[in-house]
Parts: sequence; C-alpha cells; structure tokens
Amino acid sequence: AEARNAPGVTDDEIKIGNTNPYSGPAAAYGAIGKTIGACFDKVNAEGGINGRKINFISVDDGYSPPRTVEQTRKLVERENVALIFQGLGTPTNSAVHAYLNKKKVPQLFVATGATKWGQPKEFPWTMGWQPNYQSEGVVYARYILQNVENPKVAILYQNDDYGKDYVHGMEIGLGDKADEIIVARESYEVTDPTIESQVVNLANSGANVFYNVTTPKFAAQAITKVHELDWDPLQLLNSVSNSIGSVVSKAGFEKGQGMITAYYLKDPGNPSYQNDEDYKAWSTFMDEYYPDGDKTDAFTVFGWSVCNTMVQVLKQAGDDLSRENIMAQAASLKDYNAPMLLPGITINTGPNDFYPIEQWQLAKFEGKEWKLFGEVLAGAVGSGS
Amino acid sequence: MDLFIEQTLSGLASGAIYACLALAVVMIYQAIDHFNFAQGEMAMFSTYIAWWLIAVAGLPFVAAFFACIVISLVGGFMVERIVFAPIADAPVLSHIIVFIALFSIFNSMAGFLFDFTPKKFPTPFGHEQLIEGVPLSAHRAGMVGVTLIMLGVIYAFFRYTPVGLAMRAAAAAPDSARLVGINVRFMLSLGWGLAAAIGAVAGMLIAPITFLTPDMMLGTLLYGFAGAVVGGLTSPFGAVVGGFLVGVLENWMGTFVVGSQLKLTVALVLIIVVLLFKPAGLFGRVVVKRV
Amino acid sequence: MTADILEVDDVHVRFGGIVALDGVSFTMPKGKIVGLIGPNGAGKTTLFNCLSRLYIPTEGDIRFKGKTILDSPPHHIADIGIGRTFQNLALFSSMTVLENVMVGGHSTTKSDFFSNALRLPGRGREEKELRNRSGELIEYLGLGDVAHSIVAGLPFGTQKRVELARALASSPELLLMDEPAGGLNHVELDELGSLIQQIRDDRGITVLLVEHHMGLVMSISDKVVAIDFGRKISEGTPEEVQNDPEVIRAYLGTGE
Amino acid sequence: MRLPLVERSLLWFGLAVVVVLPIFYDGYTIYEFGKILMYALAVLGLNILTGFNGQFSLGHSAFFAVGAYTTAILMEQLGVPYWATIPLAAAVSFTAGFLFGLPALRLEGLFLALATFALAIATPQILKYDGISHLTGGVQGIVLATPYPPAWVDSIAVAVSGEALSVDRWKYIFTAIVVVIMFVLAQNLIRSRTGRAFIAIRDNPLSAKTMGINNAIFKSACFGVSAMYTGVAGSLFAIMDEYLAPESFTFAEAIKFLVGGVVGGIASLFGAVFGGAFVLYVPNFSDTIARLLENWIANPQGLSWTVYGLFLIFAVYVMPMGATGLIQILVRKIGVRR
Amino acid sequence: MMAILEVQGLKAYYGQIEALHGLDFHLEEGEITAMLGANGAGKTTSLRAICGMVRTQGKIVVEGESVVGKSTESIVSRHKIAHVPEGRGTFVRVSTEENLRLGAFTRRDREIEQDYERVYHYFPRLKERRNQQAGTLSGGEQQMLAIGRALMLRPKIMLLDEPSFGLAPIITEELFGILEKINKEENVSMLVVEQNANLALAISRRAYLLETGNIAMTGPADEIMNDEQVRKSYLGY
Ligand SMILES: Nc1ncnc2c1ncn2[C@@H]1O[C@H](COP(=O)(O)OP(=O)(O)OP(=O)(O)O)[C@@H](O)[C@H]1O
Ligand SMILES: Nc1ncnc2c1ncn2[C@@H]1O[C@H](COP(=O)(O)OP(=O)(O)OP(=O)(O)O)[C@@H](O)[C@H]1O
Ligand SMILES: CC(C)C[C@H](N)C(=O)O
Ligand SMILES: [Mg+2]
Ligand SMILES: [Mg+2]
Repeated sequence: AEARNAPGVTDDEIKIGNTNPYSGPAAAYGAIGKTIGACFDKVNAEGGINGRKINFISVDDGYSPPRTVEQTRKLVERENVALIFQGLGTPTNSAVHAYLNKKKVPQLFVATGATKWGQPKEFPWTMGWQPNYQSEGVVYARYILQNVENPKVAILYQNDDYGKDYVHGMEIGLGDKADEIIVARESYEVTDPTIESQVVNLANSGANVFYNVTTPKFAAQAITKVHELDWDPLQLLNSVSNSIGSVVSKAGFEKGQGMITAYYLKDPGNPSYQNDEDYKAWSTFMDEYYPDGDKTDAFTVFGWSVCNTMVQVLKQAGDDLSRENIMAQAASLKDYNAPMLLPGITINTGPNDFYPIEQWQLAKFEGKEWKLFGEVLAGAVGSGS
Repeated sequence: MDLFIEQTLSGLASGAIYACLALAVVMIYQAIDHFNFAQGEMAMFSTYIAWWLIAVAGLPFVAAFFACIVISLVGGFMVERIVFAPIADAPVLSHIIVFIALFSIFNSMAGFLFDFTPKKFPTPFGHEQLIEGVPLSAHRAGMVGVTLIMLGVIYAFFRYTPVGLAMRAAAAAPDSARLVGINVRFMLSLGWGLAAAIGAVAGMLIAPITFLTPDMMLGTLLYGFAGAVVGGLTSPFGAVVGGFLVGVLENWMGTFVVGSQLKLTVALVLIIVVLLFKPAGLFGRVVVKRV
Repeated sequence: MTADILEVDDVHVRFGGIVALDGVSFTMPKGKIVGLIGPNGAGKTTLFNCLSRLYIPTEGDIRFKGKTILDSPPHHIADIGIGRTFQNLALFSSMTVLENVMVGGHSTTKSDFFSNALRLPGRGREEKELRNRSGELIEYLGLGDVAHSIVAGLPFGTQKRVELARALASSPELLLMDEPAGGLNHVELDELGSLIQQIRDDRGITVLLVEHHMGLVMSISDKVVAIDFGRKISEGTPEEVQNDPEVIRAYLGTGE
Repeated sequence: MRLPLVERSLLWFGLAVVVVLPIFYDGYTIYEFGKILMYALAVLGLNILTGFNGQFSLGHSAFFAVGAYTTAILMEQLGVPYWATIPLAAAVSFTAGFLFGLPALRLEGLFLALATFALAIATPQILKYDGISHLTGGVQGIVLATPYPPAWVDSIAVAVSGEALSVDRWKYIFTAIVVVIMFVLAQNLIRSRTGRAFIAIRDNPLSAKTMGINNAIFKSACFGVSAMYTGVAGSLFAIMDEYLAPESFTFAEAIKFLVGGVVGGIASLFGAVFGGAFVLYVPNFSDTIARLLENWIANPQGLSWTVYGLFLIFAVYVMPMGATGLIQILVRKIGVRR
Repeated sequence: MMAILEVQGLKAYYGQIEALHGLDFHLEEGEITAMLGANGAGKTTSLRAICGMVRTQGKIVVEGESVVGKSTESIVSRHKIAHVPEGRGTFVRVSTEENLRLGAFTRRDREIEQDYERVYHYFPRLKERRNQQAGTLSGGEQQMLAIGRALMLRPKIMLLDEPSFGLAPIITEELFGILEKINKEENVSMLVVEQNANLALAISRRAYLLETGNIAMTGPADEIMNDEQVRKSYLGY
C-alpha cells in the first residue's frame, strides 16, 4: 500500500496545501484559513491522524486568480502536497479547477458555494462543502411563497458569482412567477463605499420583501439604511452575513427584528448554545489554539467544522493515503456529524453526490438572537437527490 | 417622497463623505505637489486608533476624537520624516512606489491588529432623522457641518497664513523656497501631518456610515480623488463642491440612466468629460505654461 | 529689391485684461537680419509665440512667404520653414546634445512608426543622413566636445548654442532668436555676432533677433524694429532707431 | 544613456542566456519563467508610456484585460487557434489604447492619473456587465483550451531530445518567442525618430511642438503602442493560465505593472525584465517570509502585505532610480576604477 | 573693515564632477565685489556653494561662523543672505505679490508692507502685474521679480547671479543705480556675478576673475578694469 501513497505523505506526515486571501479585498475570509491552521495544530498536538502529523501549508493568493494558479502549482509541484484543501473563492478555485483535475490532485471542500463544484463526472477531483448559494436562494423563495401574501421582492446583491448565484436560486425557487414577483434588483461592487443609493431605489420599488445578498459590512449598512428610510419589508438576510457578532449587533438589534435567515452551522454569537457540548468543544479549541481569533466571527466556526470533516476523511482513509482513496473516502461520508452543524443536519456524499451539506434551517431574529424555526430543509439545487 | 429628491439627498449625503476625503487630497497636493495613494489607508488606520481609544481604552468620544487628530498629525509628520527623508532626491515615480508600499503596510497592519470584522464607530450626532420624514440623519447633517468647518479652516490656512503660502512654494519649487529661507523638509512633514489629521477627521466621520473595516477606504478614495480633481486640486472649496457633485452624479446615473452595474463607470466618464472642457477642474487655478 | 519673407499685419494679443500686442505691423526682407527691441514686457516673446503659432492672435494676420500661417497647426510651422530658439531654454533635458539636434531635424524626416519598429532599410538611410547632418551642425557651432553629453548639466551659454543648433537642424528659412546673448561675455558676444551673420550669409537664412544687448543688435542688424506696450514705436536702420528719441526714452535710457 | 559596447554586449548575452536557460527546466519552474517574461512585456508596455513619453497610467490592467479577453473570446467563440489570436489581440488593444489616448491628451499629470485610475476600477465591472456577459463569460470567466504544441514542433522535439514537448515547456517557448520579438521591436522603435519624439514630448512638450512634432498623434500613438504591449502580455497570460475572470484584472494588477516599471527602472527595456521578475516573485516571497514569523507572532499570514510594503521601500532606498539606475551607477563606478 | 564672507580652498562637486578646484575669495562688510568669468567658469557654482546648494569641500565662513554642512534655509535666514539665482527661480504658480511675500518669509517685523511699495517703486512694472500668475510674466519682468524678492528680505548680504540678465538697457542701468544706493544706505554687502562688466566694475570696489573653476585674477575694480585681457574679453574696448 505504501507505494501508492500520494506525494507529500510519509510515515509521519501528510502535507496539505491551501490558498486563502490573507490580503486584498477578501482578506476577511482569511480567518477561515487561520482557524483551519489552528485546528490542525490541535490535531497534531493530540497525536495526528493514524500517527501522521498534518503539515498544513496555507499561502496567500490575495483573491487574485493568477496568483492562485502560481501558488497552487507551487504547492503541488514544489511542496508536493497530497491535496489542496479549502481553497477560498469562486474565481480563484475556477482558475485551478482544470489544472488540479488534469493532475489528479484532490481539490477538496472548496470554500465557495457555487454549484459547479459538484460535478463528479466532469471533475472527479473537485468537491465543495458548504450548501450551495442557489439552494439557499430556493429555500428563501419557498418561504416567501408560503408565508407572504402578494409578495413583491426587492434584491440587493453583490455583483459577482456569489451574488448572482443567490439571485438565481431565488428565481428558480419562485418559478414561473419570478419575473412578476421580483420587482427590483440592485447590485453593488465590493469597492463601493456605500450601498445607500441602491437601498433608496429598492425602498421606492414598493416591495414588501427585501432579499439582502451582501457580505457583512454591506449587510450592516443595508440593515441600517432600511431602518433609516422607515421602510418595513420582510428582510431575508443571506447566511454569508447572518453572524450576530459581526453584522446584526453592529447594525443594532432593534433594526434587525423579524429578519429571516438560513443556518446550517451554529452561530457562536447565539447565547442559547452556551451549554451545548459541541459549542464548548469549539470554544475550548479557540481559547487554546487560536486565542487571537474573533469568537463572534462565524468564519472561525466554519473553519473548525470543515477542518474536522477533512480529518474524518483522512481517518477513513486509514493507511491507504493515495489520492484516489482520499477522494473515494471524501465521496463516502455517511451521516457524518461534523462539529457545529445544526442538529439534524449531517454530511452525506457518494460517487454521484459531491455536495456534502445540503440542508438548512430557517431562523428569525428576535430580541438579541436568531430563533430557529420549522423543519430542516433541503435546498435541492444541483444535488443528486 | 419623490425618488429624484430622495436620490439627490442621498447623493449629497455620500457626497459629504467624498468631500471630506477630497479635502485631505487637496491638502496633500498642496504640500507635496502630488497625490498620496496611501491617504485613504492612513485615514482608515487613524480611525482604528480612535476606535481603540473609545472601545478598548474607554475614552469618551470627544477626547478620543481630538486625541486621534493629534496622534494622526504627529504620525503623518513622522511618516514623512522616517520614510521620505532618505529618498528626498529620488524621482517622483519612486515616491509613488513608496505610497503604494505605505498603502500595503497600513492596510495589512489594520487587518492584523484589529481583524476584519466590521466595527461600529460611534457618532456624537446620532442616526435619527433630523427632520421627521426627510431621509437625512443627524449624523449626515453633522458631517456636512464638520466638513464645512474644515473647509473654512483649510481655506483660511492657505489664504491668510504665511505657512500656507510657504507650503505651496516648497512643494512647487523647493530650491527657490530654500533660498527664501523656507525649511522645505519641515513643510513637507507638516503637510503630511495636516493631511493625516484631516484624513483622520474624514475617517471618523465616514466610519459611522460605512462601518469600520480595513478596506473601508479602498473605494472611497477613488471618489475623494475624483471630487478633488473635478473641483480643482488647488481649491479646498472646489474639493468640497466636487465631492458633493460626484455623490449626486453617481446616484442620478445609477437610478435614472444606466442602473447600478455601470453607474460608477458612467459617472467617471462624465467627470472626465468635464475635465476635457475644464482641464484644471471647476474651481482650480489654471496654471498657464509659457515659454 | 528682395521680397518680404514675413509680413506681420496688425497683430493683437490679449490675455484677459492684459494687452500684450496691440496692432503690431512690420515686414522682414528675405535674407536679412532684423533686430526686434523693446522694453521688458513689450511683447517681443509674445510675438515670437504667435509666429510659432503657440499663441493665436486675437486680431491680425501673419504671412510667411505670402501665405498666412494662422491656419497651420503649431507642428507644421517647422515644416513651413520657421525655426526658433527660446528665451528661457527649452531643451530636451534628458537627451544628449546630438539627440536634441536630431529632434530638431524631426520635420525634415518622415520615417513612420512601422518602418521604425521593423527597421526597414529606408529609415536606416534617413536616420544616418540626419545623424551626419546633425553632427555637422554640432561641429559648426563648436559643440563637438559635448556632443554626447546630457544637456542638463551644461553651462548656460553652451545650452543656448545647442538651442541654435537644434533650430538650424530643421533647415529653416526664417530663424527666430529670442535673446541668444544672455549670459555671454564680450568675446563670446562677438563670436555670436559673426555666427549669426554667417548663418545669414552661408545658409541664406533670414533672422529675427530679439536682444537687449544693443552692441550686438546694432552691429549686425540690417533693420531694427522697436516696440513698446505691444505697439511699434520705431522702425528703420540701426542708426535711425538708435537715435529715435522715443526709443531712447522708453528703452535705451540716456546713459552711455 | 547608452552603455559602452562591451557592457552592452554582455547585457545582451546575459539576456539571451536568461531567455534560453529555462528550457532545461519543466513544470512549475518553467511556468514561472514564462510568467516573468509575460509580466516583463506588460511592464514594458507601461514603461513605454510612462518612462519614454511621460504619461502616467494607473489603468493598464484594462489593456491587459483587452488583450486577454480578445484571445479568449476568439478562441472560445470563433475557434481561432491560440497563436493566431496574438496579432489580433495586439491590434485590438492598440486601437483601444489609441482611442483612450485621444481624450487623455488634454489631461495631464494627476488628471490623467484619475482618468486611468477610473479605467482600472471600471474594468472588472464592465467585464461583468450583463449586456456583454455572453461574450466575456461574466462573473464566471472563461476557461480556455490547452495550447498544445503544433505537430511539427513536437516532432522536432522528439528528434532532438527523444521525448515529446510538455505543454508547459511549449508555453514557455511560445511566450519567449513572442516576448523577444516584441522587445526587439520596442528597442527599434525607441531608438528611432519615433522614440526620440516620445522622449522630446516628455521632456518639453511645447518645444517638441515647435520642432514639428505632432504631439497629439504621437501621444495617442504612444498610448496605443503601450496598450498593445500590455495587451499582448494579457493575451499570453490567457494562453498560459487557460483561465480568466474579471477578478484577474483589478486595480491591483495595474499597480503591479507600475511597481515593476519603477523598480526595474523606468525608461529602460532591460528594467522591464527585472520588474517582471519582481512583481511575480516578491508578493509570494513576502508571503513566505510572513509565514516564517510564526515562531514569534501568532498568525502572521496577514502580514504578507506589510512585508511586501517593506520590500518596496527597501527597493526604492537601494535603487532610487530602479534596477537599471543601480546597474548604471555600478558600471560607472567600475569604469572609474579602471 | 572685516570680511563678512570668507572662502578658502573651496571645491564643489556635481556628482563625480569637480566644478571648483579650490577657490579663495572674500567679501568685506559693506562692499560690492564683482565676479567675472567666461561661460562655465564656475561663477554660479561659487554662489550656490555659499548657500549650501552644492556639495563642497573647504572653508566657508559667514559673519565669523562656518556654514559648511548647514542647510540652505538656515544659512540664508540666519545671515540674511538674499540670493538672486541664475534662472530666476520664480514661484511660477503664485502671483507676483505672493512671490514678494515669500521673499520676506523669514522676517517677523511690521515693515513688510512698506517694502512692497519700495520694490514697486523700483520696478513699477511689477506693480502693474501684482496679481498676475508669476509664471506668465515676461523674462525681464521675472528678473525684476527675482531682484525684488531678494530685496524683500532686507538682506545683509546679497549674492546676485547675473542680475541684469534679460533686462532692457534702461532698466539695467537703473538696477545698478539701485544696487549702489542700497549698498550705501543700508550697508548691504554684495557679491555680483555679471557679464555686463562695465556696469558691475563701475559700482564695485574689488573684483575676481574666474577661469575654469580657478581664480585667475583679483584686485581692486579699477585695476582689473585696466587689465588688457579683461578689457578684451569682458569690456570690449
Ligand atoms: N500667458 C500670459 N498671461 C498673461 N500675461 C501674459 C502672458 N504672456 C505674456 N503676458 C504678458 O504680456 C506682456 C508681454 O510679454 P512678453 O513675454 O512678450 O514680453 P517681452 O517683450 O518678451 O519681454 P522681455 O524682454 O522681458 O522678455 C508681459 O507684460 C507679460 O506679463
Ligand atoms: N547641474 C549640473 N550638473 C553637472 N554639471 C554642472 C551642473 N551645473 C553646472 N555644472 C558644471 O559646472 C561648471 C561650472 O558651471 P557654472 O554654472 O558654475 O558656470 P558659470 O560660470 O556660472 O557659467 P555661466 O556663465 O554659463 O552661467 C560647468 O562646467 C558646468 O558644466
Ligand atoms: C466564502 C464565500 C462566502 C464568498 C466567496 N466570495 C465566494 O466566492 O464564494
Ligand atoms: Mg521675452
Ligand atoms: Mg552661471
């Protein structure tokens, strides 16, 4: 079995590569990479996986596709990593998508919610992790159709793949009536100083639903502006920005009352988890291995959870650490309960199902926290089911 | 309320943001005869200092506000002394590279020291509507007020103090300036200090609206720069008018003409068209070159 | 009688409220040296700038060889045959003396973009010819020693001569010289005087000379025009103008 | 300034070695060398404009994008072979640059800086614009076909070395050929009537006009040539990475070219190569250095830009006139000693 | 009378090039001294050296204090040296009057206002142009401005680099009258570099003749004026 091991795997080490935006416009996401690094430190301190330590090499690509190519090729061809794990961003991962598949290097659990990461036929070496943005959009659409009388939706979205996927999900979910129901859409660029003008237009559209597809800073701005304009729609806040600590508390709790969002991970800012074992394990980990980390930042939970998924795959692989087997194990996760996933949500993959997480639960903001309600929902876009 | 009026008001409100920063741009232009690309990042960093003074050190807002101005003044002064003095004779393009270096350093240091989660920055004015039914918050109004006060101070500085004149002279003709006894180095440092201080005020006014993040000035700087250039780089008054103009123009474009995807592009094209007809900006002094 | 090569006809120039030229008219005979004198700010350089089309007269006309130059863009002026030097030096400071002179010959060469990028044979010949001609001019003006020096560090007087070489490189028929004698001592002045005469005699170039150095102007000019406040106050032979009381009052002063 | 003959020949020889040597490598290494040449070409484009003509641009990422997208769209939509897209990309980016140069004529210094800054900021947005996203691939970008070497090249390779040419190696050779041709053309242009006119306009626009130079045409043309160089670099970039997206053409890219130009030495063709290497290596190197700080500082990844900034400042301190300036000073020092 | 300016063994450098090869000269308090020399002899460089504008070696003592290594601004403000530079050094973007105000930058007294009038009295042309952007003045007007700006300092020492450059004959003559008057009335010491040697020597007490970075001759002005070589090269008779 030894001979078939992937490059970067020795008797006492597994090399894993990663690209993250530690600089540039998306640097906030760097917290994910840092958390994962800390998580592997913990794994190593506890003896590693089957006696092998993880050598996690996480490099900066500044969210720039050309640099992702450079850094990824360096990781694969110079550092000889066994696999690339949790590369962040859609354009960045797209830039190395073909390369890694051609080289047969696992591109595992990419940190983006585009739908294109789950195509086992065309790209057998690439797999996503988080539920995709489109299915989240579908979830909101269904909620609207069931709960809002005579809905008129106004959308604010970031003008990139992420924003457009969310919008597309909403369109799919609304079905034939999408064009009627969506009465206004406004986009913004990450470089825009404010999104006020857009919100003014949306408020003027006469919509009674505000679909807020924005990243944290803009989400806080938008929530504030909606309030300032005395506009009172049903607000749907995308999960990218549902962190209590970094968004709702910043905008002001009073402005967030009644907002709806979807969750698949536990929000560290939600006081109701204080006694949860799962939460405590994460919290202890943070204190011990990532004391500088911001515990209100949902990315740290994300990093912790996905890192554990990776560990699970490697554990399942046992001593057969060939790239093929690593990929095969990643594609055979059965009801894996990754830490910090909401109760009832599990990870399932198969040879034809490269979408690890496909479930959601809706929550409504009341007082100072999100209150989960209803059933665990499946998004159903792009998934095998 | 009429959408047009609302967008205009909202444009004026964003315009106030740009105007603030445009003033800092004019200040540095007068002092170094160039534009400092790190200006926005320095302002952002100053704002983090103020935030730290308030949120961590527990200072009251007013104390933190003024402390931040002083710290920024000294900081800007020192940056010039430490970083630029050794390369005083290098060509201007090399200086631009150093601006870029400062940009990277301030940006990444802010993320490193204060992380990336948006911070809430307080305002002494409050966010309530100033007049019931008019979508203009007290903070916006306060911001316009402070901007106008700054404008007055800067205008007076350049118009009525010998230092203001000497600063311009030092920037434009350093050798001659030395010959009339102007300490050119000091003027440069002072210009940096003042620009940093103005930037700090701008940052502290902007942050309550945009929230404080390390990248909050990335886009804002372009607008501030555009405001200053449209108004005329030599005129503080022009900078303020330019800032408001950019804010309003952008909103009109986005709402009534091309939609939000291309509003920035079109607004900038318009600005450039303005410049084609008034190459020194609306209020800038036309410098005639003759032989 | 020689034909007039240049006719300045009632030229006015205003800058805002300032009247720099107020109806100047005079003519220049071909192949002569004409001195243009007048107090500081009288409008001499402004007139030069009109002749190079850098300024457009608010009124009046300028005819060169019988044809108006006002409808030609500035970069055609060298082509037409008018060259000039600048009062305050306007050299290409990062270039060598030779390169400066070769730029002076720009209008005498044609090679375009593509032939230059591809080094087509024709352009090589042209380039060589220009280089040789420029080299000759440099020798002619005694600049051989500094031909390959960057002009920025050269002494003022030397730079003035480079300007002259550069202007000559376009093979002008009319040469405008704006205070070429600034900063020269007496011997150097005499040399300059003979040089200008040589330029006229050897090359048949007509020269319009602005200078405050009366010794030079009066000794080499065939004709002198005096202006004050943008208006012509006197015109004639050097002696006539020199003794014109109006010129003495406004310009020369009564001292020796 | 021209170096003495011996130094000049040495420099050319050194350059030839630098271009040929990488062929003995393969994989990532040769890919990196190819990228250096590609960046050198982009930097050269900006250099022609800023260094030789004195016009300032913060917007060359736009022309980089024009070249890259021309290649990508021609390949994907019309099935044009990759190599044939290069001249077309050159023509399109030249035209784009020339047209942008026309209004830019009236703008000087900081006003031009604003116009180009705006261009850089607008580029990704325009690429994403819904109206043209069927061509540009919008936010998704475009995945390009792999540029395999032509059969005859392969057979030569087999004849010479006994094995087929790897794609990486072929990409390098292809890039090197294009870049060398472009450099030679630039060298010719700069050392000609046209190049002198560019410099004359930079040094003194008014007197350039008086010498018969049509400033408007030459400035616009210079903008065009400059854009063409950066555009061809963009085209090579697309072929090399086989993928492009609006995020590949941000303002940061324009800054990269500027940094490369100044650090290498503005108004210098050789400086562009140094600059190309600088912009490729230094950011990734800074990242490595930052991560080495781990033993002293917790989570130092975020400091990579701080390290990068310090590198830039250091570079300017050591070589205020760029690498070329430094070399000239050294050559002169050695010369003095002899 | 003591030397207000004393220079010994002065060498000056532009980069690697040595432009002055060890000059000795001095200026006594209250006197006008002329400095003559051909194109490129080093006159401008000598004046620049005194003000610390070029790299130098050797001794430069002003009012008994060494100024070597001091900054230009501290030298000119401490010793009240007004330098009319070659090329005029106009602040081209500001107005004529602002140029004059800058000339008085280091002064703190209250007589500045009346000194504007003094300059305008000497050069009425400047008064007409007081609000004009200085860069658009004619060459001669800018030369007047450079001299006016120097006077605004109320200097103790004036270093004049070809003050008559570009001035009309009538103005040149007036200028030397003014310089002589200021020298007498205000006891200002002056070092005058001039190509118009006749006028310069006429108001000077002593003179130096520079040749390629060395002092070739020195003596009382009238002696110099009678020297054969000087007459041929500089006076023209
Ligand atoms: N662009 C301009 N704007 C305003 N005034 C100007 C401009 N150009 C010239 N002037 C004014 O026009 C007048 C004529 O200037 P000009 O340079 O032609 O004088 P000149 O005769 O060459 O003087 P000098 O002998 O001093 O060189 C001057 O008073 C000058 O101040
Ligand atoms: N900036 C400079 N760079 C290099 N060399 C210079 C520079 N300025 C002057 N020189 C050189 O120094 C020497 C002395 O020049 P300087 O200007 O002092 O002469 P000058 O006597 O004032 O001449 P002029 O009558 O032309 O004004 C000259 O050989 C000149 O080439
Ligand atoms: C990590 C994600 C929330 C966002 C990232 N912009 C993406 O491309 O998908
Ligand atoms: Mg004149
Ligand atoms: Mg001199």
